[in-house]
Amino acid sequence: MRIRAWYAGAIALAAGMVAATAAVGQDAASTAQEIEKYRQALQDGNPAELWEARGEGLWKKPAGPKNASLEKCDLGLGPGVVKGAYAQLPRYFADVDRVMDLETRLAHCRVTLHGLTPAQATARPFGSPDNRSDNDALVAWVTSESKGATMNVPSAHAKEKEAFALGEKIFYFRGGPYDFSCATCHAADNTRIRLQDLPNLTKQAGAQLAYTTWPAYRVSQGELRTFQWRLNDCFRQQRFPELGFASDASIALTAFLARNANGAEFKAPTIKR
Amino acid sequence: MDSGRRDALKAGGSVSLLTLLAAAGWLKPGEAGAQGAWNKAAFEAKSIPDAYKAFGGAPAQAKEIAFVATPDIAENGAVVPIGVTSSLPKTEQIAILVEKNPNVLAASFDIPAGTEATVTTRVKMGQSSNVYALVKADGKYYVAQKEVKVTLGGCGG
Amino acid sequence: MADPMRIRAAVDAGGVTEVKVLMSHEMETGQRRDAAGALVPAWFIQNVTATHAGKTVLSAQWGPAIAKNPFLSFRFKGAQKGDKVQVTWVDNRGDKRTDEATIA
Amino acid sequence: MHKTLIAAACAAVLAGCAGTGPSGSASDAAVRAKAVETMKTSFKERGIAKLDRLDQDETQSVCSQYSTAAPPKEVAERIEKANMALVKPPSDGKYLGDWKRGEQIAQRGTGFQYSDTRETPVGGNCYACHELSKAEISYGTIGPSLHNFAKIRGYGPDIQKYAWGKVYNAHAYTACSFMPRFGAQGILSEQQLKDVVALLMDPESPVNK
Repeated sequence: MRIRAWYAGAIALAAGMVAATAAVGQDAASTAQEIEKYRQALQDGNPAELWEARGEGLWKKPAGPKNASLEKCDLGLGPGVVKGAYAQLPRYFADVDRVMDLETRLAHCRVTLHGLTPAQATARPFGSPDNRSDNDALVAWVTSESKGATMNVPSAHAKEKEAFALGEKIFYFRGGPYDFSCATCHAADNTRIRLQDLPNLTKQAGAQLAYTTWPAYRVSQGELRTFQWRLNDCFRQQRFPELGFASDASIALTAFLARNANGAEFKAPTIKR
Repeated sequence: MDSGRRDALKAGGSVSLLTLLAAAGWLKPGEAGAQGAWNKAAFEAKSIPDAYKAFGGAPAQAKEIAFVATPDIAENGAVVPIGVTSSLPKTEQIAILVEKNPNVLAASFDIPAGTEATVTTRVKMGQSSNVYALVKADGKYYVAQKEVKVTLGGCGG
Repeated sequence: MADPMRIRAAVDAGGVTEVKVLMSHEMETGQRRDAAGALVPAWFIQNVTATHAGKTVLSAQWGPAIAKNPFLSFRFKGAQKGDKVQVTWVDNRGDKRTDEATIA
Repeated sequence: MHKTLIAAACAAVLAGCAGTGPSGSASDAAVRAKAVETMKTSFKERGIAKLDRLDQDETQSVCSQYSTAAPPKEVAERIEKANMALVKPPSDGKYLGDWKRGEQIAQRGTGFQYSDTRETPVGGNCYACHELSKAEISYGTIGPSLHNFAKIRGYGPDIQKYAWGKVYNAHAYTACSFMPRFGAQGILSEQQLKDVVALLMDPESPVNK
């Protein structure tokens, strides 16, 4: 008798749990649906365009001590070729014997063409409401010129291979007081942090989804945020020290993630939360 | 709804309405759309009833007012898309109010003849709240509302 | 001076022109504190007017609760492809900006 | 005997123990060493985040090698044992604090970032990865749902102790867990740990409703 009562209770409990689980599934699904509606509603007008327009102006306007424009800057496809260039970065540049990502190359061109010092060219990598960044605007414009291009980051050169290999190790490096690595959040399928889906950057599909949608206008900040900013802010939240702008680790990690996205259509600048 | 509409009519018919509206700079014939007309009293209202007062009384609920492209859940309160469309004849004004914002009125639009009674913009919301679409049609006020939840996102720091 | 707006306007087969406007503006609420703890003064667009052929097709009064880098879309009748739509905003500091777009 | 040998071999893991994992080759260790070196020249100290945060302890170093794969059993057991030794019970023996404060800690995501100061309140940010109370729809799924944590497992002292240990040092139970070691790394104070355990264990907590 007692045993039977226990069974009945257990069955009731189990049934309750199944019902609860189903309800959780439904809640989660409708939340995801509503979030998707929110994202859709934002697609109509993307303030990133304001940055793209300013960046195009900065690219074409003579500036700096040499009073030259950036129109002769070689982003990897030849001097002045912007169309599609971002889809093939980072890459090896023979003139500096080094792998460079877009930001590093832009800084290089601002030194060689504008005549800025390296410190000046990298002084303001990310903008804030009180202090706009020319880098943000230039990156917005250059990346927008790769919209629709297929990601095709080269890996023929030994230094390109090395950057990729180092980037992979940096991705899995656990450290800091919280023991976090990039992989803590970005190496599993179908997970999310709070309500934000976390792309699995170790797989092609996830890397494609993530890499091809940066830069993005972040509505939470009212700023255009570049992929470099995304890396920086991830490390801040990993409780690491600050990732140096245009540093070797930054280039290597970018190379790893960009190449994982090969084959996908580049879609940025986008608009995100 | 009918009794609500009668209330609105009563309120709308009171003498104080015109005085209030004039003081608020809300209605100045011939000045609709002129630069500089800004309804200070309404924009300073701290509650929905106060905002209604600044507009001239409680509006009636109207099914003819709909939210379009307005999500139930916003991933971030800094930018919440709000679209309002009215099928009330002679819609001349659409205002968007957020109940739990420090100042509830976010925007008001004058709709001249020839312009569709539909506008879309983006507002800030400090927290989850009811959002009101206040419409003036043929001289009377109507309203519809919906709840928009604002969620916390990302890594939280 | 403020950055230019991005205005897109297109007329459909039914003769309705849809206008989409992005404006570059901080839309500071006046409630935020800076790093030193001082209130950042409110700074926001108060009035927006759109005109076509000298006629106002939309006018708006905004408060600081409109999101930063504002977006606005609306629809009006009576314009044709190739016509111009002009948009002007004025903020609470008196700064002003007017831009126009050709209807596609 | 056999176990001792493996343990000895893996004590050398820090120095690049070869053959212990899927990526345990000597050349792989060299790339890893180069990556660490590159990071140390690429990162800059900022605010409270100094460069010593890139100095890995043994758990971090070993877990980095296995990327997302679980470490081999022997390595896992060793990490779990070493981390279990770091779990300190509450000084007064009481595991449960105030679940209401625990909920606030679970919601808060700040602390230890270079954008924070030493005065910034430190949170546990539990909701970033776990479902807890049903009222909070914005929760993550990196970790399992903890809704009904004690309702399912029981409210007894053994479960209280387990919850304490998990929050204190997750690696004591699951080697190379993604969860921060909130007690062992000094992220949360003893009182905060109790409050979080109360959030999980208190029958009145929304977690168990």
